[in-house]
Amino acid sequence: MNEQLAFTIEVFANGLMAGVLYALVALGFVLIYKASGIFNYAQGVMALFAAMTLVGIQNGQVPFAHLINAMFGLDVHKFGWTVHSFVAILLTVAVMVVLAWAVQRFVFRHLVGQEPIILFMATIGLAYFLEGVADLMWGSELKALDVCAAPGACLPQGMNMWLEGTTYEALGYGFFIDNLDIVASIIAAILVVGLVMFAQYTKQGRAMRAVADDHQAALSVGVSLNFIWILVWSLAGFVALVAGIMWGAKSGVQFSLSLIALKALPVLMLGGFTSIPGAIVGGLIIGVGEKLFEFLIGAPFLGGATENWFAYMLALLFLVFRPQGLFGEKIIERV
Amino acid sequence: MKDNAESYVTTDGRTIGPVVMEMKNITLRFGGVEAIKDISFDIREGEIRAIIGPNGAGKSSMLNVISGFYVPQEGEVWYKGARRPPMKPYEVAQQGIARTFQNIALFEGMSVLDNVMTGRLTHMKTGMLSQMIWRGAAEREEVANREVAERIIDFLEIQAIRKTPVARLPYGLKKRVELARALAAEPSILLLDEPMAGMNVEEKEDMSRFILDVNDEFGTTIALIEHDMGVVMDLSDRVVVMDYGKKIGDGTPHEVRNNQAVIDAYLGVAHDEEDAT
Amino acid sequence: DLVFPSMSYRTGPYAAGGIPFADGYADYFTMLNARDGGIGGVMTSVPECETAYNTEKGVECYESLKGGGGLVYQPLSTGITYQLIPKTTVDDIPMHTMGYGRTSAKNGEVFTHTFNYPANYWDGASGAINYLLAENGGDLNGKKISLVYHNSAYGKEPIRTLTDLAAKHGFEFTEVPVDHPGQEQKSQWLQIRRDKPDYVIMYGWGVMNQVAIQEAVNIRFPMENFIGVWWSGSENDVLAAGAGANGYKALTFHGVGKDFPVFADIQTHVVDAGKAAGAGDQIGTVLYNRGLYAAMLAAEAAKTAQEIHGVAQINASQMRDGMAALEITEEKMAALGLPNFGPSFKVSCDNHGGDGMVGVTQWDATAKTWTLISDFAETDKELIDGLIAEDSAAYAAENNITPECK
Amino acid sequence: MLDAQPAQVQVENLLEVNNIEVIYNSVILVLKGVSLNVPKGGITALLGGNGAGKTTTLKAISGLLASERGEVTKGTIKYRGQSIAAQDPAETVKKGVVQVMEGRHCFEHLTIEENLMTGAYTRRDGKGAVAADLEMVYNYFPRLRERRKSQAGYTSGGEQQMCAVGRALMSRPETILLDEPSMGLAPQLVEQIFNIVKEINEKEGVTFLLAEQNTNVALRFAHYGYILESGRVVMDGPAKDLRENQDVKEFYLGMSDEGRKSFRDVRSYRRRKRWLS
Amino acid sequence: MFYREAGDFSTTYPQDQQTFPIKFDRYRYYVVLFIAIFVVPFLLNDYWVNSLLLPFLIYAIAALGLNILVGYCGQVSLGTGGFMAVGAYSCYKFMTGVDIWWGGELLFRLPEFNIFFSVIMGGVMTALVGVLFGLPSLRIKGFYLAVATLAAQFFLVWLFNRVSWFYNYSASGQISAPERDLFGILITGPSTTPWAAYLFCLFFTIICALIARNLTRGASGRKWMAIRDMDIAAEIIGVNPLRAKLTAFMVSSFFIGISGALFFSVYLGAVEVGEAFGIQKSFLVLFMVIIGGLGSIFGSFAGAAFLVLLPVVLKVVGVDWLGWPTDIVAHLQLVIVGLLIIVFLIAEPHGIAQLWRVAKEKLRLWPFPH
Ligand SMILES: Nc1ncnc2c1ncn2[C@@H]1O[C@H](COP(=O)(O)OP(=O)(O)OP(=O)(O)O)[C@@H](O)[C@H]1O
Ligand SMILES: Nc1ncnc2c1ncn2[C@@H]1O[C@H](COP(=O)(O)OP(=O)(O)OP(=O)(O)O)[C@@H](O)[C@H]1O
Ligand SMILES: [Mg+2]
Ligand SMILES: [Mg+2]
Repeated sequence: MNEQLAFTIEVFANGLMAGVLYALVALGFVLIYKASGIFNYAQGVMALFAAMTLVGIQNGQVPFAHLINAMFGLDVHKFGWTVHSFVAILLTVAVMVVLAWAVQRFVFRHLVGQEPIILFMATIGLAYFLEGVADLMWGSELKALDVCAAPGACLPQGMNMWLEGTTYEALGYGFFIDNLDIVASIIAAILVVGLVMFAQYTKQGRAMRAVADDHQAALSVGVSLNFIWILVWSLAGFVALVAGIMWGAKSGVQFSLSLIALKALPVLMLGGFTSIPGAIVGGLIIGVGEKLFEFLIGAPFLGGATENWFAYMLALLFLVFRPQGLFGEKIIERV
Repeated sequence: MKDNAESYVTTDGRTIGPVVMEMKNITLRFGGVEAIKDISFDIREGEIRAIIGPNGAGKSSMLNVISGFYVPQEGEVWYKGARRPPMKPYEVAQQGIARTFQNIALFEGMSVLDNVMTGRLTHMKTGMLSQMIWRGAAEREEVANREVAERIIDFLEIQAIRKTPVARLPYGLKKRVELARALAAEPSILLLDEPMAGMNVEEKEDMSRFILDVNDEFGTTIALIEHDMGVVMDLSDRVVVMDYGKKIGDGTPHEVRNNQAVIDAYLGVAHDEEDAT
Repeated sequence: DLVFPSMSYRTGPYAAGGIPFADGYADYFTMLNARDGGIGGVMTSVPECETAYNTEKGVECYESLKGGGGLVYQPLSTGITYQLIPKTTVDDIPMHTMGYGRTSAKNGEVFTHTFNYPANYWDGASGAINYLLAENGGDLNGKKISLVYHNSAYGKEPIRTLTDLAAKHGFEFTEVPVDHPGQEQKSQWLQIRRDKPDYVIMYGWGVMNQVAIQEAVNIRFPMENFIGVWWSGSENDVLAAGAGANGYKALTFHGVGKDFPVFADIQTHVVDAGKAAGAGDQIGTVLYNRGLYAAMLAAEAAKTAQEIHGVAQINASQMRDGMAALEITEEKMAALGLPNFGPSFKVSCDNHGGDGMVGVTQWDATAKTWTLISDFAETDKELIDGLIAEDSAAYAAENNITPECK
Repeated sequence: MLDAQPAQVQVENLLEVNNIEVIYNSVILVLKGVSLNVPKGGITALLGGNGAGKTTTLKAISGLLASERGEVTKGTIKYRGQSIAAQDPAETVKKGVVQVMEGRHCFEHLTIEENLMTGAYTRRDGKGAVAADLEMVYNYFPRLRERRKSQAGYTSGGEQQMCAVGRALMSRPETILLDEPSMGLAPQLVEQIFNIVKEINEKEGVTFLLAEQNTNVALRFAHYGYILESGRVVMDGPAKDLRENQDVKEFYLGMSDEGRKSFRDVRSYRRRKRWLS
Repeated sequence: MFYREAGDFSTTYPQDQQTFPIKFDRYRYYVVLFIAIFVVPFLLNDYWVNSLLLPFLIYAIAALGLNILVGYCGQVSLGTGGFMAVGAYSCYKFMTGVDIWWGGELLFRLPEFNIFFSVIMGGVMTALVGVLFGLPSLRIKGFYLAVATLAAQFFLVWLFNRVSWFYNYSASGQISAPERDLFGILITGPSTTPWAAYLFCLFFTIICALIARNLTRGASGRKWMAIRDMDIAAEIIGVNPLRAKLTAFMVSSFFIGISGALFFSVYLGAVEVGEAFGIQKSFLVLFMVIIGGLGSIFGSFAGAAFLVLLPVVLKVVGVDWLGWPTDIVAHLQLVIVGLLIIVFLIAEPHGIAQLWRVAKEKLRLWPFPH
């Protein structure tokens, strides 16, 4: 097989995989935007918070240990037990639901009917708050994240040997795909199918879209904003946890995890803020686009590190032709 | 009907000029929906031209065509004797066509005064640099235009709410502010889309008076969409009736009222007793 | 009091690196106070200011700490260093940028108040190449070496040195930049997988390190051929990659592990006394040791200054003299309970960078420890000094400085 | 014609609003002590000029005020004897009170049918019943059936109004608060909407509280009326009495002794007569 | 009672149109100006200037600029950091003499500009770049546009990092401001006196505020606001949307460029693009604008003050007074800032400026509530 072609295909395939990982983050944004017109700046921090909570619970860390020690002169750090991954995930989901409730109860309930930019700002406040709380709760040092069904049966990472072997035998070039990416793709597919079903075929899904259009009118027909918001923020919290696990497994859990949100924004823009399948398709396009560009043009001719801006430029280009993104709801312009 | 180019005098002594705007065979489609089907009609200078018809007939769409917001698939708009080339809405506005909107389209974040002043924007020409400096040209222009705006505010009796943010106003007053904004442009043609919806009789009377006065004093040509038949019949010189995108009647209020097609499609029978004077 | 301000970053994107350093720095002085009653009879204090690795906050910290009479600043960020170079000069306060900052500050005639002993970025680059030379019997001809670097001023530092070294030793050198924060490095590592370099050198920081090592494991790049600079060589960077990271190497200019007498003192005087900084769980980690090492150098410089000026309560200006005359010898380190903890070196008024000795450490993933696998060795002085002279001359010209030994 | 209903003397009051005061933005006092009763199974009209406070009153009842940064600072609102002031609007809907908001407020991005279906959000009586009601709404408003697949944002003003009313009907409420249902509707539709109101009221016993500017029609269909001016109730009584009242006739029905005047003949802006303040 | 406007009547339109139609406000404004110009410079020390005043003044300019774009024209932008970088690098190039190369040969080199004009040129170049990146705004709206402006942010930062011409080929990729003076008084460089740096920035801040005020109270401002509130209606009543948006981008970028230039040359003295002008900067300035109050000149100042002062105040209280560990204070600081933002928004979604206005309305009525 032609080498250059093989490399290009490999880059392409890995771009797809990276795209899936971006899409995982983008999904959380979409959910909340779709259900309330809120652009949730805190999505990245939620992923961080979820991942930190998961690790903290797994390791039996005492929440707020540092603060407690400083205030009461104690010296507590750990409970001295470890929690099975599965249980820890369930507990973390519970924490995220509580968080969703709190967000609704203390923030958005008081901001019904405000303009989108104000709601956006509130999520920024939330992001600050959560980041601070996460650090106070679990400490800001780096934590390794392992999710294991049983000892030894953890999230797989590293090159998929089977794939490499087979492609090598068949094509003369062993392709590289990361096992973690494969798992992420499967999870993402399940998530997307589930969420699409939810949004399209349930009455809550329809109510969600109604809320996004007009808070007041939704209230007037008896849609409980409170309920919808708790529901959606919980879902977004769950998605954040999944994204946090996938990304955290790679890089460890620490502050930078919250910056993955920046990788999700072009995806969001390209797929459309309101479309769940859009997040996936957008992710794939962005993933492939930026990787191929870096591989074919960026690294050889522009000195590399072009991915960040190229993803945005690519999305911008699409938007000029479709201002609502590929699958976004058409922006209604009428007088 | 009189000849297009000719002026004539109405029974109550107003002079109606020649045709200023003519819609020729307009067809407008949105995907599968044909909102306007091959409609032609004209508007004469100085007249009050009403457009009526059931809901969804295409009246608002017609106004949107006139103001350049919708581009019809077929047909031509003639303005002041010449075919109007394709234009952006703001260019249409700069030609002296102002309008109000069915779903109030005020600038909610601004005060009433500022809203009215936006109506003057087509008349304000100083450059950015002198605006930055303010003293001098920009200030002079601002004051001159402010005077016009204040006149309109006086005229429409909204002095008291001059500095109120429009978002806080009740529906009826918003309509009035919208009219003020349109008037501030000192347009030669004024398009009104249901200016009296959501008003009670007394307020409608006021509004009618304003419309008539504008028409009288400034000779402004008015195209009016309204569902209150009393108002339409009393104010307008000629009426176009639309139904499902088609024109089903055109003529004086009296002619239209007695047109069977119009009665069937729009007026209904029940209405006659109430409207009978 | 002798004030040694600590500009730490326990929050933000690089918190994981900032915490142990700040702990080590503080603990050493706490120990000095408890064990020796301070330095030369004067107690020390370490006011801390959080910079979050952010330049503006760094400036705020500097200004606010300045009022407290700080003797020497450790800005711990290249960005802040650049801010403070002119400011500290005007304020007559010395600054120590150990293994980071502006490399050409080694030239003390131009950068009178900035010190970057014992080693700098260019020493790092050269040290890595020297190590590889040694591994390859002195010949790198025809080898391919890639540099994976943080696409910022810091990451770009070694490029010039490596380009020159490539010309000198005949290896092929390619650059692979990674944009901040470096969470996603698929393209870069696919590129490396395709190019198949013999060695990869990394100048990374923060999350970029973890991800790079993980990706290197993923593409099965042999860890023995992967060398990070000292900012890419802490436990944080390798732990996330688990067993795969075994054998990864990193440069260093100080000792690793807890196998030094001084740690016993720290245990008794600091930890057991309940005075440990932070959570107290970082002792013996690479970055903790670096903080401790910085503190030790600062304390020694203060001692030197006390000797020179004959006063116990020195001021910042005197501290500068102490730093400019600092000499670290084997005996001194042994006496301090840190035998062979770092290279011995000597600072002078025209050489603020010491002797630029660099060692190599290797990660053992099962024992979860770093071990020093080479001695602190010389770097290519000739080449580096040329570059330093060039760069500092440019700075002097730009800022109307007449190089002289103050 | 309608007020001829047998004397509803001993009817139960479903909704009791007692002396409420409403303040917006914690500075603007809008309602200054409004009290009204809505009897079960009746049609009660709330009349008054622009800015009188009709919308505010309705929103106070349905709980939507909070989202406008308004607040009921005094008085009580009771539904079936239970206080519903400051309650979550969704709760109020569950209790059976639904508001149709002024200015339509359709869900732009949802199709007409989806809009109607969200109306049934709180219902628990099964798909079949909802489908039947959907059919009923379509029968009332055939125009909606034609446009069922259009996004509401792209329908005409009147179509949106029908959609809003239809949506409220879909929730099978016990009480409907209608804010200006006739606004922007063609004359026969106005009549039709009120006929629907009457029909539902009679057949299903649904209670109505409607704010209307179209006093004429409203008083024809309502049983009881309240007249609001600048935040106070200035007059109330059975609809028949109100219709006979001289002042109401003059100011709200536009009739003087000689009957209805032409809008063209109103020569001056009339100063409104105020009962109070 | 405390705050009165009774007895204040405007008899002419210019009077009614002026910045502070109420006498009380006007006097207060004069007093503030007087103190800022004639009193503060005498009370300054390094700490106050470098930690509080300079950042406040410079961020205020950036916030003014962004407020014109977001608050007045409704175009949400997250490219502020990138635009500030353009200002900074232009300023640097003009300070050190722009060199034009062609085919490896130096074509010519502009003379070094005086610091004042270098800063202005920073604004001008940024205005040009701003217009360029404003072009998509004609089609892209709302949050889509916000995200799209991130393209500018990332691209510009990458560009300044990548092309060494911008940093005069320095080894480190940093730019550092050489010493420059104005009328013999040092403005940049480490030996600058605090008051000189302060007054230099203050001058730009005042001028920018005046320009912003003049533009927003006149025709341009109304065009912008019309576009913001309802762009379609604005177009139909005669506002050319492209022009209005582009002028907003232009003016806004001009201010942001000035602020970037000052940020680099006077405040920090040396910057590295990714660190100083990264995405956080974009967000920070946007926060200032929203917290201060969209569409309010005063709000820009209030927002800048809030976000510059608050962390310092919290730090001083936490670390210096209460003696807590720095990291706990830093984390608490995040929590508190986050909480305050939320509490502010709930109390008054339209920012500090609106809070102030409502407070005044209440004061006016005091002691009678209605
Ligand atoms: N932008 C659009 N896209 C799709 N359909 C449209 C659009 N604008 C109008 N329509 C459709 O065209 C038809 C005519 O609409 P229009 O708004 O002109 O009606 P109208 O006569 O003003 O009615 P009303 O009295 O209810 O305001 C309606 O069926 C409407 O749904
Ligand atoms: N959100 C708000 N903020 C401040 N004031 C408001 C607000 N909403 C309404 N108002 C004020 O409350 C008063 C009553 O308004 P309301 O909308 O209840 O009148 P209305 O009787 O429904 O009038 P219309 O018939 O025109 O709809 C008006 O003076 C209006 O200015
Ligand atoms: Mg219409
Ligand atoms: Mg109303």
